[in-house]
Amino acid sequence: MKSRHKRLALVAGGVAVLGIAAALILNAFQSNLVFFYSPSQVAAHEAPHDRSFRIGGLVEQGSLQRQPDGVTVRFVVTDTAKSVPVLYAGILPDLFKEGKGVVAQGKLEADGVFHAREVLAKHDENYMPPEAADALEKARKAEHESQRTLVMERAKETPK
Amino acid sequence: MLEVRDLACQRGEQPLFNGVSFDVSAGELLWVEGRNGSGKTSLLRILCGLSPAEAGTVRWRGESIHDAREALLHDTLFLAHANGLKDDLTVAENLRFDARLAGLHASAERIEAALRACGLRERRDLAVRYLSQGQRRRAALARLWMAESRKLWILDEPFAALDAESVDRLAAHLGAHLDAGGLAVLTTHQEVPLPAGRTRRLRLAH
Amino acid sequence: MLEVRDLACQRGEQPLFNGVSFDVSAGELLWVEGRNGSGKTSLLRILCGLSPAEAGTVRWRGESIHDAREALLHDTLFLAHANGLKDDLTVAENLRFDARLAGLHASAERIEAALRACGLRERRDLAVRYLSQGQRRRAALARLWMAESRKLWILDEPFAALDAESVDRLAAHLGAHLDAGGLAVLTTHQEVPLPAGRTRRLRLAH
Amino acid sequence: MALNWFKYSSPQTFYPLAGRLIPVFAVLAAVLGAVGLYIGFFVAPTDFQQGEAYRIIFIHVPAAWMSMFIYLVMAAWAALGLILNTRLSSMMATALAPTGAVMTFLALWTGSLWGKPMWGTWWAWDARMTSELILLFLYIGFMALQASIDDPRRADKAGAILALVGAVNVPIIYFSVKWWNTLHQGASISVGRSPSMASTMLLGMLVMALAYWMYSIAATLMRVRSIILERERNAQWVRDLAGAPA
Amino acid sequence: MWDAFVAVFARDVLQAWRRRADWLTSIFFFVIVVSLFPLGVGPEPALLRTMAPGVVWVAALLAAMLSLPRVFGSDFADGTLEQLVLTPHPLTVLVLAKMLAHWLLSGVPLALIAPVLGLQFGLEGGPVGVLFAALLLGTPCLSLIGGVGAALTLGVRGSGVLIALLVLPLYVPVLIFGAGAVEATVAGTGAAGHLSLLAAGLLIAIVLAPWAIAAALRIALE
Amino acid sequence: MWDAFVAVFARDVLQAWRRRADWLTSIFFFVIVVSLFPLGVGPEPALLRTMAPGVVWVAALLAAMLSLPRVFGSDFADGTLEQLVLTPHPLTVLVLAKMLAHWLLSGVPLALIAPVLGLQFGLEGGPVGVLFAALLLGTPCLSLIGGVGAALTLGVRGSGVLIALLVLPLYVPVLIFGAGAVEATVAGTGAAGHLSLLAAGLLIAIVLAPWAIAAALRIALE
Amino acid sequence: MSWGSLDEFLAMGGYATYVWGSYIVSAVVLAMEVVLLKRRHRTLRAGAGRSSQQTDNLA
Ligand code: HEM
Ligand SMILES: Nc1ncnc2c1ncn2[C@@H]1O[C@H](COP(=O)(O)OP(=O)(O)OP(=O)(O)O)[C@@H](O)[C@H]1O
Ligand SMILES: Nc1ncnc2c1ncn2[C@@H]1O[C@H](COP(=O)(O)OP(=O)(O)OP(=O)(O)O)[C@@H](O)[C@H]1O
Ligand SMILES: [Mg+2]
Ligand SMILES: [Mg+2]
Repeated sequence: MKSRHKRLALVAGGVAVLGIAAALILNAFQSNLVFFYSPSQVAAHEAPHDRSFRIGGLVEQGSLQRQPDGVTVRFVVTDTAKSVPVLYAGILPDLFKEGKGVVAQGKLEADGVFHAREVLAKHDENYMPPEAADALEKARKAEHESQRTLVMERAKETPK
Repeated sequence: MLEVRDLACQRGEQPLFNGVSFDVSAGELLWVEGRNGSGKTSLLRILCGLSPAEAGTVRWRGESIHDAREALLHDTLFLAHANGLKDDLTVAENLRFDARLAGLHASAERIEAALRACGLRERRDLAVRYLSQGQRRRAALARLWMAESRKLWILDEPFAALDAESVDRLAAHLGAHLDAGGLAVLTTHQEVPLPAGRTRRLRLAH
Repeated sequence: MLEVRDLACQRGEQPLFNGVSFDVSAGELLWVEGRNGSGKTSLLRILCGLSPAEAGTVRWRGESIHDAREALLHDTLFLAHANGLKDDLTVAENLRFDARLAGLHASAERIEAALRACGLRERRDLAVRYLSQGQRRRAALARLWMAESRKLWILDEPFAALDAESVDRLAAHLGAHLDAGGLAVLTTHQEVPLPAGRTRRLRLAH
Repeated sequence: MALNWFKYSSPQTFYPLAGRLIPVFAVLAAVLGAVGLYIGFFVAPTDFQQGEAYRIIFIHVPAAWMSMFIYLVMAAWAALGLILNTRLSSMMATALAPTGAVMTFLALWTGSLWGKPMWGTWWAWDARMTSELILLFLYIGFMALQASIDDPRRADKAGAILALVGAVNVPIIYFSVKWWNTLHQGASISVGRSPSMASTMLLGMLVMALAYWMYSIAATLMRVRSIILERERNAQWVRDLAGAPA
Repeated sequence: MWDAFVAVFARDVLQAWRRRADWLTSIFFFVIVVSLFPLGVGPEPALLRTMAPGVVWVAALLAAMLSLPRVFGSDFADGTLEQLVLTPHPLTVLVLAKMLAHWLLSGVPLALIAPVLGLQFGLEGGPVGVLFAALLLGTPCLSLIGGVGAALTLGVRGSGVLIALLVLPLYVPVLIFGAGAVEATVAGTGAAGHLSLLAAGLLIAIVLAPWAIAAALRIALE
Repeated sequence: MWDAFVAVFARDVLQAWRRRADWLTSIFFFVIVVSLFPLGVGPEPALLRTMAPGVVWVAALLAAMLSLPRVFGSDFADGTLEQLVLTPHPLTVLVLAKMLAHWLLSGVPLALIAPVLGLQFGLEGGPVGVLFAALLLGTPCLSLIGGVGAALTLGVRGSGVLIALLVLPLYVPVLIFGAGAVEATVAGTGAAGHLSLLAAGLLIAIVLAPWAIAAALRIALE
Repeated sequence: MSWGSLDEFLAMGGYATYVWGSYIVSAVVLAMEVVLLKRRHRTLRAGAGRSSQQTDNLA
């Protein structure tokens, strides 16, 4: 009898502790545990200072410039709210395109330019034939320019 | 109080024993005999719930030991081939922790008395690693002198490595335990003066 | 052939024994007696050069064992409280490596014969970790059945954990060893049928 | 029905049953695989952003799904074996592990071959990939643990505990892309949202997933038959199999 | 029950004290592993500072792991484990006492020493404090998770390295969040998230690990 | 004597084969330890490349060390060590056989697998070859030096710290020259100097270590 | 979707290494698993036969 009470108390205690653990985990997702930071986070000084980190977002339309040396590129990473200019010398992945997702590793220098050492493409979970994509794009443009569905939206939402 | 029915045990691919049944009631001692490897140790471990049996039931105070494991543990003291002593602790320390853990009443005087009964008083502050083989066994056995609350003693070769004097002392103590209504199940290959009249034998033929 | 003079041994702060002297000649067995902790194991270890003595000399074939260590080792077989078996290897493997290492002649047939003599033939391919306590002791003792080249057997509690049948077998084998001109020094607390007439006793009083 | 269950939970009756089931699943796997590959290579269109490289999807996703699913099934069988002490459940757990490890390896391999052209890297230590790598180690640990315990009953129980402890990892793999922002993209298919994938692509992927599933079942049944033979090699019925063709 | 808890705990601590050489070695090992890196990698301060949290944590992982086989191994060999299982108290509670002792003797010293090592690597006050806190939260996880591995491999052929194989993958999250906490502080992004994940992991481990360990021990003794 | 050498060697190898899970896992251990560093330190390629030689060497050291207690520990516990000492053969020769077996089972596999790991860390062909050569020369040193430590730790209480103090400083040169050889190749200055120092160390260890180990074993048994 | 030619199919739009690397390794690994499983089962059946024959001989 007594030992049953003991065991019950142990189990109840265990469940309570697990509850606290769940609360802590939820709390943790309020803060930023991230593979990369968005330009908004960089602007809000949530990204690391004086240190290499990853920045993720979309390559802004029309921002890609190739430098005369042929290897160095400049582009702007944006999450539509804020944007950060990036400088990179090296091979770009095949999926690297204007308007598409990108994750760059490097350091934010004092001049406000992000000097990237590695650039990875991040794409979305949509798969469709090119014709369909074109059609979709046209329809969307016609509907409203401002309503662009953004690849990085989900990433932005995550911390919430 | 201890009822065993149709116990079977298998090790490796061969059955060790089959259909072992016996009863031990208060004040009785069961001497499990058998050649080396006949399954005595295996039987004892099944009795105190350390190993599962292939088949059969063990009942203690009328209840299966699987359902009433705690009741069994409250009443049982098991001594294995290994002594269960920490080499780095002294004899007295070993005894103290051991008793507290087992829920035995372990005041300093009782420990002192147990040590005296086992002839280890002079070694009480010596680390177990320095003891001789027989002294170690005695240290492990000292527990028996603090274990009146334990009705059922399960002892695997308790007389191993003991000198003649210690053997007699232990045999006498076993007698006292039975007198007080205790039970014991033990194995031994030696010829020892087990309490006459109250000792039953179980031979595991292999 | 084995001459011991005025041996003294100290453990901790107290002397264990002092002025122990004896001779063992070919065909003789010395039974070292004494209570637990009286220094039997310590004495045996000194005899085969594992521990140093406080004082005194041990001579084998007339030479001090410190000067002629190798000669002693060529002639000696020592069995300690511990069995000296590898848990992970099978009985046969243990025996084979052990014999080769000790420089004993270890053909497959001899190993087979030794195993049969110890009643371990059926367990020959079982890892030692699965053996029962007594079977382990037997496996350790199997060496004795391959050790005719060793004149001096030093055996610490060889009968421990053995069943009656194995005890008799070992005693008979000891007799054969003595008959062949061998020597043995052993300890035991059990009443065993040691070769009559050729057994001398040494009592370590403590 | 209940009776049936008990009947087939004995290795002796399960062995021939498995023998009869294997061809069924093997044929299903082959047919579905052929259809899936046909759809994947000849029906499904090029992807608008990844070009032909996306065709790795038809083997990456099934392997990744199976790697997680098999672990869960394995843990469930192991738990069942631990609680009910039924021999067959534990054998099923043991039989599932190597196939699970193979699936995990394939998910890692194909993922990394996919990542190089698309993301620009073979490997990144993001949550999805790291946790999938841990899954591989868990499978290997499970197998190594069981392999180093001689007594099969003990091996089963010890493995069961490890499998249960490791099961925490599976939801982490699955939800990692939701909880952290990873390099790996999110799920294309999830409950309550229409798939963000052209329907022929989706069809190809699902057919291939079914093929992998059938393959896993067939492979596991084959392995469990071997395990039954090993463990019951002294039972009379196994000896009676001697002359019979395998 | 409480009495038994204290008895187990006190015995383990006393034994460790008697064998203090053993656990001093594992602490020493920690210090040495960390100090070896500047020798191997070169003395550039920025590089060292970047590496510091990772190196300290990896060393802590390894040091915790090295002491694992002893936790139950010696009890198993000398027969005390059997006695433990045969007490009338819940085994989970006794196991918790053992793990507490293990943490006190292997985890806490690491947490205490790590700040000094962090300073040597050029970390500043803030990150060093977080390193300390993270280790204080993380090392008990290491002990508990490691305990499961140690119990599972008890009496198993070749247990030493098998433990590593079983336990290290489970250590990875602790490593990531532990090192992440320090790195986040250095980077100025705050370590709260990492630390609360570590705390959550610890709580989960406290509830689940003793159960798994107790089951594994019973199996080992069968 | 030769027969006894072979017997000891064969027994150890056979025992390891029986425990093959053990040394298979010891390779996994090595791999896992090396993979832990990117997790702790962060994934920057340049940083990883710089760290690679040091990390691989530290991991090799640990893997070798983990298996050390077993070399004599189990022989000591089960009494086979006594039997070894009581054979009429020179103990140094038997010890050498044990160490050879240990190296074959723990050192050689590491040397074989290290190049793959080096490639993962972004090292190129030349440095990877040197890494292999350096490990082939260095791991027997680790076995032999470690053997002295293992023998000294047997039985004698309170020696643990002393051993750590004695043995780890002896490991450090192996580590420095081993990692240095690879770094020198990366830097383009040639590894010949480092490698010949390693070879010299190995020869010295082969001569001195068996003697020291044999003496330590005798003491442990007294 | 139809491919212009076999070459075009094999080229996989320039991603041949990656696509075929994935597919071939997957096929080989899965096939190997099946082969090993079959072999294991076959030797076991054979072994079962042998051991029972042995007992027959003894009996
Ligand atoms: C080594 C690297 C990779 C690993 C370990 C990995 C692992 C996984 C896992 C475990 C899943 C199943 C989880 C889920 O269904 O959400 C998955 C799904 C998927 N992966 Fe990967 N992956 C890797 C690389 C890639 C790459 C490079 C791509 C594409 C460029 C990719 C595309 C996908 C897709 C499309 C899914 C299906 C998601 C869904 O529809 O649910 N993976 N991967
Ligand atoms: N895996 C196995 N395969 C075959 N036989 C096994 C296996 N494990 C144990 N055995 C056998 O089971 C028996 C166990 O016996 P147990 O230890 O109970 O004997 P015992 O009666 O206590 O003997 P002793 O008097 O020597 O202590 C031994 O004969 C042993 O050889
Ligand atoms: N450091 C020490 N301090 C005090 N006494 C010690 C120390 N080391 C050993 N001893 C004592 O020395 C004796 C060693 O005895 P030994 O092992 O030789 O006895 P034994 O005659 O073989 O006994 P048994 O019959 O029990 O095997 C024991 O009494 C032991 O308590
Ligand atoms: Mg027994
Ligand atoms: Mg003695």
